Amino acid sequence: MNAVPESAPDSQAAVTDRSAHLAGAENAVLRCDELIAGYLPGVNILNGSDLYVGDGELIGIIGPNGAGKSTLLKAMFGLVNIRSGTVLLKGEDITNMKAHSLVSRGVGYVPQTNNVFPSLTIEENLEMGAFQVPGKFKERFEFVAELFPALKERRKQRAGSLSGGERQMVAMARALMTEPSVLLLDEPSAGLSPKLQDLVFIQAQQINKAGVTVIMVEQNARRCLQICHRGYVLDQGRNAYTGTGRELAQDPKVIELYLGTLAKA
Amino acid sequence: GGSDTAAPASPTAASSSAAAPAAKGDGKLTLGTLLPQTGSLAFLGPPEFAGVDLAIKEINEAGGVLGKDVEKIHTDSGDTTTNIASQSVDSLLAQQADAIIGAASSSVSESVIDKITGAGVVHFSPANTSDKFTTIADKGLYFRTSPPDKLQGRVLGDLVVADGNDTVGIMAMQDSYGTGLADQVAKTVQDSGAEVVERVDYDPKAADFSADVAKLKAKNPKGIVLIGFEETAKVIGELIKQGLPADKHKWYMVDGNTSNTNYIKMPKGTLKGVKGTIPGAAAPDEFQKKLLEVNPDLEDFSYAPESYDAANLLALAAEAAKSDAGTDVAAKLVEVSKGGEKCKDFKACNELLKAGKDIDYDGVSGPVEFNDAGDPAVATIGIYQYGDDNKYATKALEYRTGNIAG
Amino acid sequence: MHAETTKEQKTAALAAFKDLAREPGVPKPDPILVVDNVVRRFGGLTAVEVEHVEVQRGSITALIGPNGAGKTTFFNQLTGFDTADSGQWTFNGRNMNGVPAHKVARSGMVRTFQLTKALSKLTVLENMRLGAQAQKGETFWRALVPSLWRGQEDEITERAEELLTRFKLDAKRDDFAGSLSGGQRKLLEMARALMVRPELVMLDEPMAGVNPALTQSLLGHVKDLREQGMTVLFVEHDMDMVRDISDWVIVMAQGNVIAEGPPDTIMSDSRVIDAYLGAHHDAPLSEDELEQQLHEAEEELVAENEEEAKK
Amino acid sequence: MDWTTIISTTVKAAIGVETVWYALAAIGINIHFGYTGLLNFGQSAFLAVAGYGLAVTVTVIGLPFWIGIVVGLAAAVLLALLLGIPTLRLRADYLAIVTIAAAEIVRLIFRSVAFKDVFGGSDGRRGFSDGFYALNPYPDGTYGFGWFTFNERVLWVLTIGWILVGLSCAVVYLLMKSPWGRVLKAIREDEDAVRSLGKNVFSYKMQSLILGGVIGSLGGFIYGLAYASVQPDIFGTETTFFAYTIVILGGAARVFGPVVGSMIFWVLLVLVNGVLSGAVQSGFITFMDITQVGPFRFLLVGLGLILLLVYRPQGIFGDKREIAIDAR
Amino acid sequence: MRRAVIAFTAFLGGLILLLAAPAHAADPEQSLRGTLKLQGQPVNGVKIVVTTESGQPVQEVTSNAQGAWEVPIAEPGPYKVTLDVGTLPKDVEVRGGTNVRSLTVYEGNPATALFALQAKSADGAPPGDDGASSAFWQRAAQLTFEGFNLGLIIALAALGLSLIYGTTGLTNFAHGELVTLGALIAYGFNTGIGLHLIPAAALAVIVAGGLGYSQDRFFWGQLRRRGTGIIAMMIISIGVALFLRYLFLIVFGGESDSFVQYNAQPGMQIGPISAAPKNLVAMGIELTVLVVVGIALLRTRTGKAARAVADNPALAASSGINVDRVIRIIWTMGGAIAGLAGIMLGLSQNLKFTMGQDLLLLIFAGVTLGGLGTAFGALIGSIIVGLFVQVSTLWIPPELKNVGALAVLIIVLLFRPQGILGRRERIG
Ligand SMILES: Nc1ncnc2c1ncn2[C@@H]1O[C@H](COP(=O)(O)OP(=O)(O)OP(=O)(O)O)[C@@H](O)[C@H]1O
Ligand SMILES: Nc1ncnc2c1ncn2[C@@H]1O[C@H](COP(=O)(O)OP(=O)(O)OP(=O)(O)O)[C@@H](O)[C@H]1O
Ligand SMILES: [Mg+2]
Ligand SMILES: [Mg+2]
Repeated sequence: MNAVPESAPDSQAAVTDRSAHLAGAENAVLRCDELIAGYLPGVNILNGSDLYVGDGELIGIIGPNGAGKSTLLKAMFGLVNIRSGTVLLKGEDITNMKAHSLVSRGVGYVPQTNNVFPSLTIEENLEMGAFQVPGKFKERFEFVAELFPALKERRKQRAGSLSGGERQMVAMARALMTEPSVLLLDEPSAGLSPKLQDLVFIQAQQINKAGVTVIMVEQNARRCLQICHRGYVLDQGRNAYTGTGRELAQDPKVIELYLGTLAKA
Repeated sequence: GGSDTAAPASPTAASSSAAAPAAKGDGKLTLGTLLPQTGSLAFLGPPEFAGVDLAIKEINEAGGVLGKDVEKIHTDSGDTTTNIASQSVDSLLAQQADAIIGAASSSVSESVIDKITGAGVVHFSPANTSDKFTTIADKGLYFRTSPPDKLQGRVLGDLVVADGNDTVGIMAMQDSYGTGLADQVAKTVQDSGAEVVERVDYDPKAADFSADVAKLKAKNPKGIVLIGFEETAKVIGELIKQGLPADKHKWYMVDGNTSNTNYIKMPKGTLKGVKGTIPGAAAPDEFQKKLLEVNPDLEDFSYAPESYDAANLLALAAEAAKSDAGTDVAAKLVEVSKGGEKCKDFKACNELLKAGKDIDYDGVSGPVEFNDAGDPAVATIGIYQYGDDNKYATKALEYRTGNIAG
Repeated sequence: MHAETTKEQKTAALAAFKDLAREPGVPKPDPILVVDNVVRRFGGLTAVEVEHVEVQRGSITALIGPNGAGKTTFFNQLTGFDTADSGQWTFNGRNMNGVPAHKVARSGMVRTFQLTKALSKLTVLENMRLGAQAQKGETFWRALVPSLWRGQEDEITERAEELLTRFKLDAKRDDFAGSLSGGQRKLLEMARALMVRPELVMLDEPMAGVNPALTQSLLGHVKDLREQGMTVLFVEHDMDMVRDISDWVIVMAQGNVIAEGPPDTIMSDSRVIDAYLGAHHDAPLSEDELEQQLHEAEEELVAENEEEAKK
Repeated sequence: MDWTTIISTTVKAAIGVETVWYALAAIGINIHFGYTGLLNFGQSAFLAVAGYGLAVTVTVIGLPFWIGIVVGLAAAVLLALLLGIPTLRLRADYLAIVTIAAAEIVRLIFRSVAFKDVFGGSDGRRGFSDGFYALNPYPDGTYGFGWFTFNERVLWVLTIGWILVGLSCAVVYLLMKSPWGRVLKAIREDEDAVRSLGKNVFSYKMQSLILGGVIGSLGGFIYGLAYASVQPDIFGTETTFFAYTIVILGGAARVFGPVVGSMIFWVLLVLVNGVLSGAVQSGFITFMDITQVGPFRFLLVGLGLILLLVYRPQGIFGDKREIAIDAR
Repeated sequence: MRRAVIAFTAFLGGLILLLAAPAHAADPEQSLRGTLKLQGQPVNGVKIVVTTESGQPVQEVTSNAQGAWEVPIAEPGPYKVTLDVGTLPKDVEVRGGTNVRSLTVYEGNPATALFALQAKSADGAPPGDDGASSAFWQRAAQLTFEGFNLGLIIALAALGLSLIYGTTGLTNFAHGELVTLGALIAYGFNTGIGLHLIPAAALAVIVAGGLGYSQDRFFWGQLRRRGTGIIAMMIISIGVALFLRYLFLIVFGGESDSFVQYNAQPGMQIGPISAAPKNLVAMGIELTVLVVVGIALLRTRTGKAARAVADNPALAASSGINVDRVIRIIWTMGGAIAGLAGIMLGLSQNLKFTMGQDLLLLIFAGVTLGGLGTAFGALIGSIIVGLFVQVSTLWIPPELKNVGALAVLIIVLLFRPQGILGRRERIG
């Protein structure tokens, strides 16, 4: 595991006590309580993470590499076995529910890696995105094609031959095909050109404005914290800090440990 | 196998000079079988087991050997691909088998002959045809009642020529049985003045035989000799499809595929007039009825007579030797097979033996006379002909008897 | 500019670049890599069509360009992982086209992969050790006699451990590489390439997905590489990083090199801004800008909706 | 039921000739598949060329035994080269099919009528083992105690066989601990990554193919010498499949996996047979007759294989973590 | 010495046999004989001279009204038989030219000497090169047809394999047994219940599909859920193959058998090809199924979902695809198609418990040649394999016909490592 923040999180943004979580989570759209999950038998990656998202909220999750951010998303989405704890979606218990049934409940997800179908064409990839609403394919396709014009030009190209950034576009576009009401994004901006990174953040914000609840994991932490309503800092499978985006972005501890000073220069 | 006198020329002489371990009979004759329950020859297993079972049943009904019932232990020889014969032999030897009847495949027999004869146990195959066994180092313990291919090949070859087929095509299964027989037929046919226009050795496991038949068809032979086992039904389907039916070309078959069960689903008259040769001095009809009493599910009867004879000969040899030890039995096997009063089953033969007479067992598969190498020396071949119902008449057209070696 | 990190090599590099023309394909005083007319087409698509480009020895050169510009494909051609349709290139004066990938690496030109290639069922440490060159124990016969390679192995291990600590992977050293997170894989990929001790290291988006705090500390390491005399060529979309460490920037778009120059010049180049950086190439957005952008976007959206309504 | 027989045959099977030569074949496969990730389904061809190399040299050409061994080994190396040049570029699953194909070609040629004069057709060749038994230091007789006895010939084969198994294991152990082995394991995971680190992947794969093939070919010698004959059909795909089964049983990429796997495999085969036929013979089992024991045994072997892999997919020695990494 | 013993024994045996079997006693020892015929008509009055090997005359005879002649031989051994060409009718000659036959007479058996007679033709030579080359082309045409015939059966079997491989990544070594299973079920309906083959086959395909479904529902699906790796699954499939194969052996027996109908159907001549009607119908069915399934996979939603699942099951699930359901559909189809392939194979060949296993290698070769996991690849690859198996016998002995097909597989992959329709993955 990564180095633990040496001092206990004691700055103003440090909120690891459960009461705050419980209070906030009351009417949450999606909430996780004390999740424990992992891949290998006997090794827990998540060690009791709490998280909630209110309706129409945009949540950012940041943290060092290997903290368990992706695992948290996967666990919520039924792709990693949850060992204990619960996940509730609009009050319904969805712990360990199959991913495809979550999709029909309006949850969308963009994985961090392996996020396209390599042997399918771009168009087919997007078709798969709209698998449960085939009727809407045309309309949605026009929508995402406008966002990423490169995709429309190449609609017949197999995703396996795309460049890293192009794949990332396909992955993002695929998730947008269903018009989800809750969207989980795992590092959507990674590998994209600055111009497109902007687009992704703006889009995330816009989608959110349109009423979609968004949870976003980002290593482009500063940008993420700028646009999100609230943020979580995850370390070693636990929430290390939570707070509003602005609070976290200005917390010196968070800056030192997780944000770095480079971008500030 | 090679007797000690015959062996020195063979390359394995060194190990054959060792005498077989001292015999240690326990008074009870135990016959082990090493026959295919699995593998590519699995279809040969049931008739062979039935042959042995029938013989032992009759032997025990007649009072057994040395006053005790003969015990049988059946094991699986598999085929060469599965490699379990050796384990089976281990278990037979551990259970004090005095003689082992098997294996069907020459290759399997070869792989275990050292082990069996090394333990002083008789190795008796009902089906091995490879000529290697004539000279193999076997300590005088290897015998076989296998169908005498050389004679059968000669008889069949002569039959083909006598029927006036001046051009002959041969379809032979590619193994030691098929190629051995095919060689003999081809030689006879050619010597007699007819021409073998095509010979196709086919892989019996092939998914289909159309190419093989097409090759034959290109030469349009008058007579077609089919040498193989039950896969012949597939070959026949192909012959008919490609326009070489039995009413335009004369077909000939051998003991491996002259069957009364394999072709009955074919349209009436498909095999009409087809001739086949089967070793044995009597129509197998009667014998097959008896086999069906032992195993009512039998569909194929290949090598059942040879297996039956093997068990009977072993029992008689044990009686003659008054011992059940492998080496003693082996020493008497040649004697009971020839030169004495003729008898046809264990009961009759045993009575003659008890009366102190020299006997000559004549089996279902033929007169079975062993030469010193443990190979059958004399045989009778019956020639049968198929009728409209795709079965062959129980009465043979003719029998031919002769020395196998020639 | 970052006076505190300016060291000997850096000054040398900067000096070398000082008087160069800011145009694509400009010759460098001491190029380690010279590329001519490399073309790679996939069906109708021309992924790479580079007329001429040179990489200065001992410098840190950034290769930037929009997604699908052909950067990775370009790397693939140079390192022997794909065969170019035409063109040729020299490394240290040696002609390298048609040379198989492993020979390219051995000659001192090592690349990392954008989509990481962790050796899943080897531990992190073994992954690292694999990178070391000229290992005695890697020839069959010598491998049979441990005493012949033990000493060297220990050295390698030591070096590997140092690097791992640097890349914050030391805690994971005995875990299977397959169990690493996305970012950790990136780190491992880069650390492993450094184990080769290449002359020229070609990093394909090394920091995408790596935590910014860690990125920052690793930049120092990359600069050290230059001090050790290594040449670094890297693809990156993180402009902060490009600005911070690169001495020279090459811009690709649609397979062509469209611009070259020092970072500051490049980032104010209008073509680059159009094709690549977009509206806010500089620094993160301030709150106001953000608001404004959002506003604009919203307006756009409204306009769109109206348009749609008209239809 | 005759438990002594069942136990004695079982114990003998555990160290018997089949165990030895299957173990050698499996050690070879373990190098190919377990360590290098080469899905070589043509292992039986290596056994075949070695066995036939020996047999043909001694019986057809008439050269001494030792030259036969050298020819056999050379044939295995040559086969590895011939097989490797076209196939080592292929993706794992393609390689599997191509190697099966190559092995079948080898077998079909050995058993063909066209080459009967050289290879002996479907009967194969025999009579080449005298040179080997001439070296036998054990005087004639039986060795062992009680029911646990072998004659001098078997004992000699077993001695040599187990020495070879031991040596092969030692070589595998040393190699796989070394940087050389590390490269192989890395190739198994991702060739391109290894290539990017300056290793000649093709050369290592070829070395692996040759090494595994040569060790497998030792199995071919043991088989040929123990049975004093070589026959083509033993070298079919079944042999390779069983060897794979053995590797997985023991645990892939474990030094002793193949050896233990081979012992377990043969013990199971013999034990099941013994118990089944015992039970049928003494009337405990009535739903089948004795001639069905053979097929039933293989049926149980199939079932056992399934259950073992379901409940212990990593094999006896395997590491569960490794399996979990790439679970799909 | 030894020979003497054998000879004596044989003599003794023969003697005793003669005494024992009166049927044979009537035969006068051994003889040389033959019948002379020209186009089915006996030729009489032709002189035949029999001598010993060294030329000692034995006897001369002339053929009788039936064209037959016979010379009793006292001593077994090699003899020479010469036909006196001068005594042949005008315009008649012995085919092949030589009029001497040397053959061995064995004790107690007749030996026949054959002189094939033919009319002297003007140019003397029987149909020469021309006939041979037309026979060659006719055979080539027949083999091409057979290649398609076999290739389509392989393709059908391969399609099932390819579907399952393509969707789950499982290299199913038990696929051969699924092929056998279909054939045996149809056989059961056909002979057991006595249904005509056509309804029996239809039923069997449905049952095979159902079994495919249950296999996944109760077995492979459970394994996936447990996270069993694909290599482990592959080995498990070897276990399943063993299990099923020997189950078939126990239930069905080791012999081969055939369906009640369409057995040994006579062929009809279509141009240079002879084909049984059942082959043509079967090929039609096979082609239809292949094309329909292939297109369905490319065009339908489920087909695309199947390919998506193949690529990345987790992502497929994230896209809202019910992965288990898709895999189950594929298994059902795969099972049904494999069953159909088995029935077609049984129709054109015979049924045996190893029938699928014997075809498996060719199936794999076809799938691989075409490119793993692509439906049309399986079709093209299999047909190439089928063609090579058959057509290569023009030049190589038929026993080695699989060698041709397998060699072509290796050669093609040498130039296209990803198979004919397969696509290379991008690096980096
Ligand atoms: N498939 C896996 N098998 C075993 N362990 C895994 C697996 N994936 C991740 N891990 C472990 O879980 C931990 C958390 O991984 P995760 O991917 O959630 O990190 P992350 O916070 O998303 O990091 P990053 O920012 O680098 O993507 C890592 O330390 C890694 O070791
Ligand atoms: N094997 C291939 N077949 C077809 N097109 C390909 C193939 N490989 C790459 N391309 C195309 O070539 C172009 C260049 O790809 P490349 O990966 O080099 O881009 P890149 O500059 O690295 O982009 P990114 O920044 O997104 O990684 C892309 O449009 C890609 O779709
Ligand atoms: Mg992550
Ligand atoms: Mg790229």
